[in-house]
Amino acid sequence: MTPAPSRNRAGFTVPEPPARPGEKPDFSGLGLSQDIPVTRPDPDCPAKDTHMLANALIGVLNSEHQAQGQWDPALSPKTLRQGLHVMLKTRLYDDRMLKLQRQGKISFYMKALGEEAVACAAGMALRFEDMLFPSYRQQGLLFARDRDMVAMMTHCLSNAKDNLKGRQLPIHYTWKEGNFFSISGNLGTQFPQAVGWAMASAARGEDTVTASWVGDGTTAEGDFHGACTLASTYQAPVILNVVNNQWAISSFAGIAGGLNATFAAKGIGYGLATLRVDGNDFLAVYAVTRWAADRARAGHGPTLIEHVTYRADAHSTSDDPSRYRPKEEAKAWPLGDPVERLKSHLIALGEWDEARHEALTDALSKEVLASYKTAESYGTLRDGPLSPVPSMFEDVFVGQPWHLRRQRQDLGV
Amino acid sequence: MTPAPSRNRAGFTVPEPPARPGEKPDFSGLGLSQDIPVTRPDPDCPAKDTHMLANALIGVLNSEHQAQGQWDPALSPKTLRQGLHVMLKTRLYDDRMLKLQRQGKISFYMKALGEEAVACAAGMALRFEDMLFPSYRQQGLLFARDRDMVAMMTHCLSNAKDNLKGRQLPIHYTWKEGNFFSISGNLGTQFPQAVGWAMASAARGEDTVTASWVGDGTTAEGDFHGACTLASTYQAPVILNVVNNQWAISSFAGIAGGLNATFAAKGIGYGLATLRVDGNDFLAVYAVTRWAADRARAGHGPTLIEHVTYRADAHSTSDDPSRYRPKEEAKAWPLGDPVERLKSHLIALGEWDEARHEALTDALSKEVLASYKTAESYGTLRDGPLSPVPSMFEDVFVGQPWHLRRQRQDLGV
Amino acid sequence: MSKTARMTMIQAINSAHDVLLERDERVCAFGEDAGYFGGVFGCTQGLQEKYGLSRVFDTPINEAAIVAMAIGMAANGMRPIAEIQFADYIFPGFDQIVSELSRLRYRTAGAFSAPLVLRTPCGGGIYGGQTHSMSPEAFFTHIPGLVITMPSNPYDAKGMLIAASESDDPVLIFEPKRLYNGPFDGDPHKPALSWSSHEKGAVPTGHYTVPLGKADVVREGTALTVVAYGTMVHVALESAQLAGIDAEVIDLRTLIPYDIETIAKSVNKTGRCVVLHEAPRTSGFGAELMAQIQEECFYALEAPIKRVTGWDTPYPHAHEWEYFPGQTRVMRALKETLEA
Amino acid sequence: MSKTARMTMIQAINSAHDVLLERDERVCAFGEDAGYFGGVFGCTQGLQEKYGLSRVFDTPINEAAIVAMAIGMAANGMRPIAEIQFADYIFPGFDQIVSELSRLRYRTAGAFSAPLVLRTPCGGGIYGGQTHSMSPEAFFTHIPGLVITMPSNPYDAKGMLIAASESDDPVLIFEPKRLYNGPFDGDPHKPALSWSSHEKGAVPTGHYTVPLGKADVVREGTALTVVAYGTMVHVALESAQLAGIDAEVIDLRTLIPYDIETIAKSVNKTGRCVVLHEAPRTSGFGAELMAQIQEECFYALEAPIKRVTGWDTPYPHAHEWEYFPGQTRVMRALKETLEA
Ligand SMILES: Cc1ncc(C[n+]2csc(CCOP(=O)(O)OP(=O)(O)O)c2C)c(N)n1
Ligand SMILES: Cc1ncc(C[n+]2csc(CCOP(=O)(O)OP(=O)(O)O)c2C)c(N)n1
Ligand SMILES: [Mg+2]
Ligand SMILES: [Mg+2]
Repeated sequence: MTPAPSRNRAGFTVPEPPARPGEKPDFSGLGLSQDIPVTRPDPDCPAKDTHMLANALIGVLNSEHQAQGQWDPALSPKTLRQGLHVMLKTRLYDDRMLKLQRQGKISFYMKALGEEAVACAAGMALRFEDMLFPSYRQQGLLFARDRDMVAMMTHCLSNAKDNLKGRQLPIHYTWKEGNFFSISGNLGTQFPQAVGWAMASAARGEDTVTASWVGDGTTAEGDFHGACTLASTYQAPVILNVVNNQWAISSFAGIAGGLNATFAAKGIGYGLATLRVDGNDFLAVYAVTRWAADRARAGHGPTLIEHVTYRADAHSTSDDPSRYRPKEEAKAWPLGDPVERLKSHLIALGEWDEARHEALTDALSKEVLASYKTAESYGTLRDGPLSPVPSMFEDVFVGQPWHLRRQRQDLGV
Repeated sequence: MTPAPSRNRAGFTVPEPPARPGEKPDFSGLGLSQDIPVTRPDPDCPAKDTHMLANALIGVLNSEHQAQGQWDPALSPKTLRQGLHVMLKTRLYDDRMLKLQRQGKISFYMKALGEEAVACAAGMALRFEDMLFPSYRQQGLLFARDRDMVAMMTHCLSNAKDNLKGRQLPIHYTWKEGNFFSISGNLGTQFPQAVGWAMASAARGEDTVTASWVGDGTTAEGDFHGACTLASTYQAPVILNVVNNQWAISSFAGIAGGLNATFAAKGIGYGLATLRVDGNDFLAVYAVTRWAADRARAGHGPTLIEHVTYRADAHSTSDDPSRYRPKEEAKAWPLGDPVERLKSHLIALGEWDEARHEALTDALSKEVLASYKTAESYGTLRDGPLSPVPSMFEDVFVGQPWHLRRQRQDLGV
Repeated sequence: MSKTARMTMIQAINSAHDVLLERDERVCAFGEDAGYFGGVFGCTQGLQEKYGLSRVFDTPINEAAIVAMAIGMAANGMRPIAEIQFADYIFPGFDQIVSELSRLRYRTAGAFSAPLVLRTPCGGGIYGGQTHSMSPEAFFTHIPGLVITMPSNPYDAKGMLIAASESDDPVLIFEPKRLYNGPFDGDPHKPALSWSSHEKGAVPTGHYTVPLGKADVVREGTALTVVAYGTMVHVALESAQLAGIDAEVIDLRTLIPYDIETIAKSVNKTGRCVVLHEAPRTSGFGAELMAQIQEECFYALEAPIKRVTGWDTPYPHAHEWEYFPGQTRVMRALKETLEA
Repeated sequence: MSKTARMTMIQAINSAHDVLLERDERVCAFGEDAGYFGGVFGCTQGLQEKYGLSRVFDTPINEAAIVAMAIGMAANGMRPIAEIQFADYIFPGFDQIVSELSRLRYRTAGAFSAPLVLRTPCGGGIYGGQTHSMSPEAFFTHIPGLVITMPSNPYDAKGMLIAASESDDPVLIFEPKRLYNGPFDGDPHKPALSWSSHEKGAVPTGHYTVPLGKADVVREGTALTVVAYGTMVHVALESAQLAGIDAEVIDLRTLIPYDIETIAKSVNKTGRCVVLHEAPRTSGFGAELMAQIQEECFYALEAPIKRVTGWDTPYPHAHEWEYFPGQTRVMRALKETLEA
């Protein structure tokens, strides 16, 4: 029946999150649970065989802290402990860096609190030769690849040892030797670049895979669409990850269209393989990443993965989330905390205990602090030493054309 | 089973069309047929109830020229004859304009041959107050709204009576009084603008609907994604049409990712209502447009429609399709010709015959020719008269700032 | 004229929105985080609560879509004011601005137009690194059909935003974020200044406009002319003061169409001119000003026109103050021009 | 040096691709319709057949994605040459160019770079209307980190494309489409000229380079200096001839970094200068040249530097020849500058 034409009095809709400051957190609308087992197609299946997974939630760890179902990657206790180590290291590093920012030692910082599994598990599931095009919240990849922490800190301090010569805002890491691309401040730009990188690898017949990450909010950018289109057309060996941590800065995922479809479902329209995973479940993230990597490596093309997680702290040190969401939201998050969940799993396996956990925390805290002492000894943004001033005019071009030479001279350096 | 990691020897894929010049046209891969009846959900249904239609093909006219199935709009013979009239007018207009371009009377032209139903049926199914944001191949909308043909031609001639003062390439019509937005030469830009227009209408509580059109190739642009995202987030009363005529210029729909999913399926990831229709079936296009308009008008939000059709002639007068596709492709197109199909339907209904068809063709040809004579009497691009030269400096701004005044004076006008 | 109050530039911009939303129901405001939160700098804070969700709202993170939506709305009778969160992020929307916004009136011979305002914070001085520091105004000055502005103080910021929204032309407003909370004279080592004691921090609470296209001679002088806009106006004033040079300082305010009359009158008087901007030097807006001034005032010029600008590099993070065209460099240019 | 053959600009560009694809397996070429069809102007015609689908191929219609894909490939060791079908359509890719391509080497302190070539046909004179006629080069000259070029003839077009592809910097090449099939001196009423009888239509069939950053003095003279590039070089030559003025005409060829030495030397000699471009006047690249020339040559200048340019309007369809800075306007400027 055709509805009677009526005045569209509703105007347009502006979506609102379920709860604002002072209100009770409410994630019931998301229908999330840790206990639904989901089937696992073969990584060489036709893309359409994965499309039902765009609306599911792939999980391994259930609420009893047991690994279950077809997606269980069956990791050794050693690997699991390594995962815990990497996530905890990320978290403790973040904590320290936040403090430093508060003390004015670094100009800016962004934490990954609550979503460490997304980067750490992916970093471990991929090969070292696989290329990473992260956004600013995947520092966990660096820890997974055992990046020298002092080097990370000297970058954030913008001091004379910063491998980026003080040119970039903190946390915009570059680590070429670690196959970690440069982080841009511009959202989403790296997504289609990653496809280009993957195509070049494929053209040379290499079996490396390229992976990239964007946030839920960033999926709205044109570059997200460009990347999916390129990946689809050329069937590039690329893994396109959407980290749906529920929030952009102050705007919730609904402003990016997230109330009307999952972010994984966007892949359906490009014929990409699509997976939606519990992003706070280390094992599940590991499993889907490995699945997508195997698929790409074997020449079966790209995968879009949505990681459902929650940004448990502020967007950045410039943000104050208490102004736009209930303070208790992180605690109410139905998928829990990734560190706690992996820890509980290891304990349930008999492969971990509180004492070891405390010891690890302690050791890592000390490592972070010692690293910082070293890094700071090379200088800080405020007090220097910085990269020499003339370096400011380098690397714009390979050489230094006359106008830059003159400008350098004009500055008297 | 995880496939054994192997060297990705395939490189990346560059899709190729089924047939190139000299080869046999082959559309079997598209799985198109005129005879599959498809169910019709209510226009106020949840968007997801339409998602199976993204992979179907909504049709009304079967190969026996009968209207069938739930989507039959049950149009009166008069309306059907009007549809035939409008499509034929479009076609004859196109033919004439092509000749004029070949004679050097106009600088450029683009025909809609073979896909007239897409614009003509939509134009008739919408209300006159509904706003249109077309691409360059929906001239049929103008005929459906009975735009003065002389005015269309004076525009294409860029003469002194051109309502656009000679500023635009031919066929980039603007007709404000007809609620027909300006056509841009830049692909896809109008798609998100249409959403903004629709939001303004909705904000005022009007019950008009806004419709926009892009081609299959254009779906790759970031603006396509921007439009779908805006439409989804704000649930704007907008109809987003993709005219999949199988070709961009020389690149086939596969280069836009069309081998891996339908274009309608792109709507799924935004939670839009999605319909895929036989674009050469006047009745079906009419029906889906009305469905989407009813839905939007009643406040139930946006719809993405893919019209499956075939661009039977060159991309534009600058193009030579024989260089990249078989000459006989149009004839092999499984969904036939929209004019022929509606004509046959009317004949089957006993509401039309060859003699009337010939008479109509004759009358329209004469109308086109007479209009052209009149239009040409107002001038041509080559011989003038054109809009007065000083008009070139107008409408950049509301007023004429000093720099433009000086430039005009500098030109001595 | 209504009451005045002391306002920061942020408060003044907020107040302009408030006045406009109140007076004209066609006005709406949106942008990334501009709705509930009120913008990352607070320029639209409190306005969603006051005017409702459909007048002040958040947008998806797609600057092209933001501009396009604004165009569609403006063409359909509304008066949108869209915020681009940082000027560095305006480029995904560049095509909609160049190819669509700027030309709509022209290509439709006046049938359609898009009278809207795009506001965006620009400039460095907050250790924002290369992606939170750009001054991209010059790109936009090369696009026929756009009014381009950059206010340097709360009074102008409010008056120009109201004028922009009431204008029938599309207007871009670049807001130097370093000035949001106080004037900045180019010396990062001084304690932060505040608008509360600045003449231009006294802002009428109600409706008023500052005309577009009119420069402001903020310091009269005879020795030479300094043409500046945005943050550099304050640097110019302080540098002239410190150097003890009787400079005439012009705050351009509107870049397109620029106030050639005021500039030419001044340069014809002083015979010397220095142009300042924070943006990179090559093909910066200073080049246009210099080109036009030398055409206009050639026979009055006693020295080459100099420019002091950002360097032709991305805006570096650590070397912010070596990049920023501060007092030392400005003073040197003033002296050299005076002595040339 | 290898054999030469008569080539149009299109053939020369095609030949450059061919040489590059043949010599260096890292080179690939792509763009909308650039694969099977060989580009809407034929610049890559026949190359997919010769080098295969994965070296020369079609892209989706998304200029941002084209640039981004090229960046990713270049960063990963390839040497992509991407075609943007018309310069008017480069703007969806503007963000990737400004924010990414131009800064990759800088922001990574040299760890990553994207040595690629973006080619795109620009300019009017073919009744292309506002969306097939733009000369947007000035926008790009304001972006630190890009080499910007515009050849004016087949010899340079090939040699510069090879040099660009072999350069480790990202290079943009704006190709004046009006010159593709023959030189054009600004008189649309004359029969079309052909490259076959033009000195610069003789092109080596093999590998050679034309250095980037070097202007070409295409006519020596003492009365005044004309700085031009692209189509305007031919207009300048013909106008000087017709006006009987002993002009020195400089074909800039590379806009960034521009050859200030050659320009300054000439202006210091002649004392007079006219700058030409087809793009709109305000903030066009002419402004930069004028600003720098007056800084550099102030004391040698005997007259204001003049510019002859397109108007500050979109490129109109019907009034193409009233828009185009043709011989009449150029001659007048030459005379006025000479007599000033
Ligand atoms: C092109 C662009 N627009 C806007 C911004 C400002 N900005 C930085 S982060 C951010 C929110 C991103 O949210 P999301 O993609 O969900 O990532 P998350 O921070 O949650 O990881 C915004 C709007 C930017 N950096 N780049
Ligand atoms: C932004 C932009 N890029 C490229 C072009 C050049 N161009 C004009 S039409 C066209 C093909 C469009 O194909 P499609 O969207 O399928 O529409 P159709 O012509 O088939 O109706 C191209 C590439 C353009 N006009 N705008
Ligand atoms: Mg997020
Ligand atoms: Mg098409």
